[in-house]
Amino acid sequence: GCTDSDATTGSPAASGDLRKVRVAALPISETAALWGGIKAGIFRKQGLDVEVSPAQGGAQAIPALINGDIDFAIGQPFGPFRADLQNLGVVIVGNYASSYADGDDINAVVASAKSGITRPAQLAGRKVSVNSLGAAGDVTIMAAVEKDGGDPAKVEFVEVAFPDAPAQLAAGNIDAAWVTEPFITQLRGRGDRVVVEPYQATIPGLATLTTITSAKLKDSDAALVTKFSAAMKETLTWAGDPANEASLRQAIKDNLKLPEPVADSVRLPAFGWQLDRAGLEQLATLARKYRVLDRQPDFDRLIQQQ
Amino acid sequence: MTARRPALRIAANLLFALGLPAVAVVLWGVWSARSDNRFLAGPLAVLDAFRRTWIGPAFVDDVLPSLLRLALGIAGSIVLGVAAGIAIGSLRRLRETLGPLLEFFRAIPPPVLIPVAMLLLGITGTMKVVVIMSGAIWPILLNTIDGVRATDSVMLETADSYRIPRWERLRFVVLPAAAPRIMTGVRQALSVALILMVISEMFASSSGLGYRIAYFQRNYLIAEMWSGILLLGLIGILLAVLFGLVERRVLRWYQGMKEITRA
Amino acid sequence: MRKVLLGATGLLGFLVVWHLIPATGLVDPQYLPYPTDVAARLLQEFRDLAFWRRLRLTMTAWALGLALATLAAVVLGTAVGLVPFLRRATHTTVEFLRPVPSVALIPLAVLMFGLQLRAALVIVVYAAFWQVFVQVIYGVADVDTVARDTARSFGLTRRERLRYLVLPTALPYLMTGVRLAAAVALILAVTAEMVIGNPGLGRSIELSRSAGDAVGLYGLVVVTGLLGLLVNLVFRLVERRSLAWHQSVRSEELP
Amino acid sequence: MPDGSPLLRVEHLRKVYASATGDVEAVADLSFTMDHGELVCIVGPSGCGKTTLLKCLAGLLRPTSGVVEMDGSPVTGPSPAMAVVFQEYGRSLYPWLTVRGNVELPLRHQKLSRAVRDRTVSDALEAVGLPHAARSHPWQLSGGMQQRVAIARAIAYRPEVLIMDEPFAAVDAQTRADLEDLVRELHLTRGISTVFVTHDIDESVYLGRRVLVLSHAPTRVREDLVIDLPPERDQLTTRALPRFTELRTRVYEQIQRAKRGPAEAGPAISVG
Amino acid sequence: MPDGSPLLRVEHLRKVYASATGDVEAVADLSFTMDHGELVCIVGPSGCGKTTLLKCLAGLLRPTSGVVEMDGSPVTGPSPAMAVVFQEYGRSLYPWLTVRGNVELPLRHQKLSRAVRDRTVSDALEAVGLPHAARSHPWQLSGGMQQRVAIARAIAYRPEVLIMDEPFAAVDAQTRADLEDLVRELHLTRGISTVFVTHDIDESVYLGRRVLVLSHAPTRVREDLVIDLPPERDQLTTRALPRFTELRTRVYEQIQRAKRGPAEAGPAISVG
Ligand SMILES: Nc1ncnc2c1ncn2[C@@H]1O[C@H](COP(=O)(O)OP(=O)(O)OP(=O)(O)O)[C@@H](O)[C@H]1O
Ligand SMILES: Nc1ncnc2c1ncn2[C@@H]1O[C@H](COP(=O)(O)OP(=O)(O)OP(=O)(O)O)[C@@H](O)[C@H]1O
Ligand SMILES: [Mg+2]
Ligand SMILES: [Mg+2]
Repeated sequence: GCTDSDATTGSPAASGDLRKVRVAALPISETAALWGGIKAGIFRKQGLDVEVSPAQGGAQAIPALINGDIDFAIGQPFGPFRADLQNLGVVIVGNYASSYADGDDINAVVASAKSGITRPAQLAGRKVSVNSLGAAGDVTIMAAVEKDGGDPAKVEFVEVAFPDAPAQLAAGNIDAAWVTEPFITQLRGRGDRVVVEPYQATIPGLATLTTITSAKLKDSDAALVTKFSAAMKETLTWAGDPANEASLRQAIKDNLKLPEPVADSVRLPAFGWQLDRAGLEQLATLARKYRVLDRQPDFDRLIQQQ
Repeated sequence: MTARRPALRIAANLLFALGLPAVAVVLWGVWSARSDNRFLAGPLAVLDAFRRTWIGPAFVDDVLPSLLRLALGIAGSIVLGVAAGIAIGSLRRLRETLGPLLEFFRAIPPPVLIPVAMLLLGITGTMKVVVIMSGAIWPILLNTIDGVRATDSVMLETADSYRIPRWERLRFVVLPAAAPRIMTGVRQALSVALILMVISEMFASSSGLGYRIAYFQRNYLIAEMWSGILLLGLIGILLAVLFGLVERRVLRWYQGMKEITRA
Repeated sequence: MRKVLLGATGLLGFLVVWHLIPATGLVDPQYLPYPTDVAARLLQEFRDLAFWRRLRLTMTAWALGLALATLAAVVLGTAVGLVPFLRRATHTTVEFLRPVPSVALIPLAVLMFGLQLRAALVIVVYAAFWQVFVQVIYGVADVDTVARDTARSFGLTRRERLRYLVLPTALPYLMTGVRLAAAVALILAVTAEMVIGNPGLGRSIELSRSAGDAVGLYGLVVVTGLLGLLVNLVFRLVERRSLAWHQSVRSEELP
Repeated sequence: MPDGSPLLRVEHLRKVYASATGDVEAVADLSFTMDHGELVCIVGPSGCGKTTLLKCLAGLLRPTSGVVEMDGSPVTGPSPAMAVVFQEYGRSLYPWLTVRGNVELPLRHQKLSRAVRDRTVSDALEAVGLPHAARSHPWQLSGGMQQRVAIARAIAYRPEVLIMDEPFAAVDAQTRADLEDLVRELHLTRGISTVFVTHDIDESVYLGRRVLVLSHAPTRVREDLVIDLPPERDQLTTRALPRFTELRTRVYEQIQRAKRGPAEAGPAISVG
Repeated sequence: MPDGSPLLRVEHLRKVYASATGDVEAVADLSFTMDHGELVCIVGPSGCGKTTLLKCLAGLLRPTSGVVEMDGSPVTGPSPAMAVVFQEYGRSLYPWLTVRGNVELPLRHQKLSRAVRDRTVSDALEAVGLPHAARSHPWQLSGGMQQRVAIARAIAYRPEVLIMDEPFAAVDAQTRADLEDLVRELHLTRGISTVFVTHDIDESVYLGRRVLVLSHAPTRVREDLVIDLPPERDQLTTRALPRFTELRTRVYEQIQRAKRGPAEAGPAISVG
């Protein structure tokens, strides 16, 4: 007999006069809140029919945003920072997910057991992988190293995608890797050691994902932005409620290929609509300090909390 | 047929070489000036970015190592591609054994091969050279196989009837007969190699031309990104010129025979 | 029959080597799974309608892209190859554009066409076009001088010369070009889905990858390889029919 | 067809092949005229420039200097009224077409009905003795058969001017005699003007109304001989005429002299 | 070289070309033997299977059935003692090599000193009258010159057995006569056994010690004629002998009959 694994994901039939909205989001477990919110009908209540486009990071999402092909994007804050520095006309209208100010965080630097690294300062002079150079990962790691008394300039960063990092770590091609869930759990289970949780160590509760739109859309269709923001706010609150965790995990299973046990155990971030502007400004300051950015973005223009 | 005076001929060549690009640049300038799209940098901005980005230490740090890997990749592809192509083209049994396997590998996207290559070879220059070869070898291999198989039957019978030994038959009959096809393949391989050099550096890298382009792209440094693509194009032209010189030597008989030079 | 057997031997040899890499501990089986596991997963996938739907999407992008690229390359390549003026005038531009990596053009394509199939299509067409274009230019130049004189002296019209002289001469080159382009188009169709995220096999590969699901990932990689094999088989068949007169096909029939 | 003016006028024709290894002067200074409906045979030593001359006549090669005129206007490209049988017959047939396709190809743009075209092709193949090979490909034929296909193609084209470069080199004596009579018949009944290059001296005398003897390369016209044999010729009786023998001896002597000229040494007979 | 046994023995040779459009039986049933040092000329209608026979003798083509033996052992592949001049001379020369390179290529693996090799090549080119063309490429030569290069290559190879397929088809009468004498001289002084296909009946009688007349395809031996002319021959006197005329008439008749045989119709003379 044949199966059809897509059958469950079919979006509920759009009724009558819903406004079509295209949102770009990464295909990662964090997006569960959005998927869950859509399925729970929160967006439909606002008259929105949301279609999620799985863009791979800001490099693709922001051009599509500017081009008007998509209306909103969920992405890491460095994307809009860079875009703002180039006057591309994007605005952050709200938060989406943040790291945890205490307890286990959602990303961490993990060192292989044989490297002998236990403290951030020891990362100096070693090969450390991040998924994307010149973004929140290496900036906060450098800050953490410096805080621990190491020389941040000596850390040798290489770019390895999260999914490839465990293998490279095992092969000894890198000494430590900055990874997210589910890889932290996977590596821990293998006996590798968490060296530092760089977000928590430098800017506790730093935003990992924000909601972005184009300035043009915000000016031309303020009503849509308002409606979407309201729905997002509700969605994120909904997702933050422990009572809804089962729905969230179900959304992961529906949309991602994670094995069941992983989907059930993967650590979810703190969802919330309210932006922590101070944290973002601090991140930009650190980025300037380590010459990842050469200027500060214009935060008054960039951040327009709805 | 062409102008007799060398000065005139050089001028004509220059005009041909630069005519269309000049027109394209003008059109580009007009277009980018009239469009308010931030993703289309104008020619002047790109030129300025080019000067800022690539002239100076970046050339030594990023471009030269990339070029070295590129050269190694191309050389490796040619040697391996031609050798394997001749073997596969002339040995039917081998062709039938390896054929499906090669087709299988040919269809696998390099981005998914890079993690495997990394696992087996580490994050090293060798890995990148291997990735370059994994793409650039195909045009050479396929063209060599087809070229060898298309060798005129009377020419082969002549070689057989004079009992020309294997090695000489290869060197003086099969290789030259396949040379026009091989050169077609090499020409294609050059640009494929350049593309794969970029792709190999877009993953798991922290320096190199490809890394730079990916970096600019991610950071919306639009003019810089286009300047990187401009540099790639220029490298492409340089490779084409070098290739043209080699080709003219290698295929002199062919071009004479086909009156290509006189056409 | 013998041919199929030999080809199967080749593939079998490869599978053995593949199996040995994790078995000898060269690479942890967690990252490079055993072929048997991959095969098992594939069988499971084959029973999933969603898999076939994605396959259809990918193959649609592939076929459309390849067809467009081939058409454009044959027309432009023939024109450029036959008219010396065009060849000289376009030479630098062509050499400039050819090495521009299609992957680097993805943002531009997205900018112009959004996160849509069309963006992926542009990338596929761009990459596949050059493969055919170069072959056609060389093929067109390969016309035998006596054969050309014959056509001219019998007053064949331009169209007839194209149809009956230039095209058959360039056909072997064109076939090679299309076979190269078919693989490149497949690669780019998959890669574009991986990067742009339009639905298809590529997106599934990316999903497996980000989930750390090596078995699923290699299963899909094997599927792309098998697709390439299949595509090539079809082209071989076409080639045998259309190039029956050609030395390379003829010589196959000798004892 | 203005009857007063000559069909072909060649004046001070010169052709130099430019090549990387040095220029080769193939034709030095050649002048002759040919009337409508004439059959001119051209003979000359191997490599003297006959093919080069024919290519210039056919508009396939541009002379380095001099004039080639057809019907009073300069030849700048191939004329539709002309058909050429090339010396390299093997390469002038298209391997991707069948024998029938090869013969039919030049007829495609002539406005003929399908039936007429088919008849023409069949007749031409019949005339060269190859009706049974119509569906073969050229590479399935013997050398002589290929050459006959090339001849059939030229005949089927029904040209006003027929240019043939050693067209019977690869066929046996009997076929050759038959084909010679075929050319003469086409010439007589259809009034086709013919330029015919051959190495066979008897053939040139038997066929021609005129024989042009060329000198060795760089070539000039060494002798322009009118063949005053009766127009009705026959393989047995004509060749037995004393005048035939006289003419053939004359051509033979001229060629021998052309060959032994000062510029090119003939083949040496002894081998180390 | 065992003198008792024949050099070549062909028995019940049959060759069928298999092709998509149907099988073609080129050689039906052919038997003959040839002794060491003989010069056998083969004549037969165009397309009768002469080239096919030669290729079987040279080990380039596998017979469908029957025996081809050389020096008592079956021929399975090309023998080092043999040199072949192909009918398609144009395609048998390598365009990427110069004339000199083409002639030299088969000598490379013979253990000759550089000087001897150079001499051999120069002598061979001299013998065919092409010393000045050594540095040209084949495509810069006329048809006849190309054919002579192919002949020079075979001569320079110094084979024991020389197989020539219409080698003089593209050269002029005078050169042809010279080359004929060259072949006879090689045959007489060096004792080279020669198989010589020609369409020129006079040539076959002048050259051969034996003439094999083949029937039309599928071919058989129609006549095996011993040429009882004196071994010392001369272009003028030999050809004037009454016996020469007798023999040539005889061959001519045989060919004509071979041609007009029931299976294949000869060329029809009339053209619609
Ligand atoms: N493409 C070429 N490049 C250079 N030289 C050439 C070329 N074609 C012919 N020649 C030279 O021009 C001369 C005349 O050649 P052509 O082919 O006209 O002779 P031909 O009279 O037809 O001889 P044949 O009877 O042997 O066919 C020869 O010396 C030849 O070497
Ligand atoms: N490759 C082939 N495939 C099919 N048939 C062939 C092939 N080669 C030759 N033949 C056929 O075999 C027969 C004999 O050909 P062959 O070339 O031996 O003739 P030949 O005696 O050399 O003729 P010619 O004097 O015209 O050169 C012909 O009928 C030809 O059509
Ligand atoms: Mg000639
Ligand atoms: Mg033959």
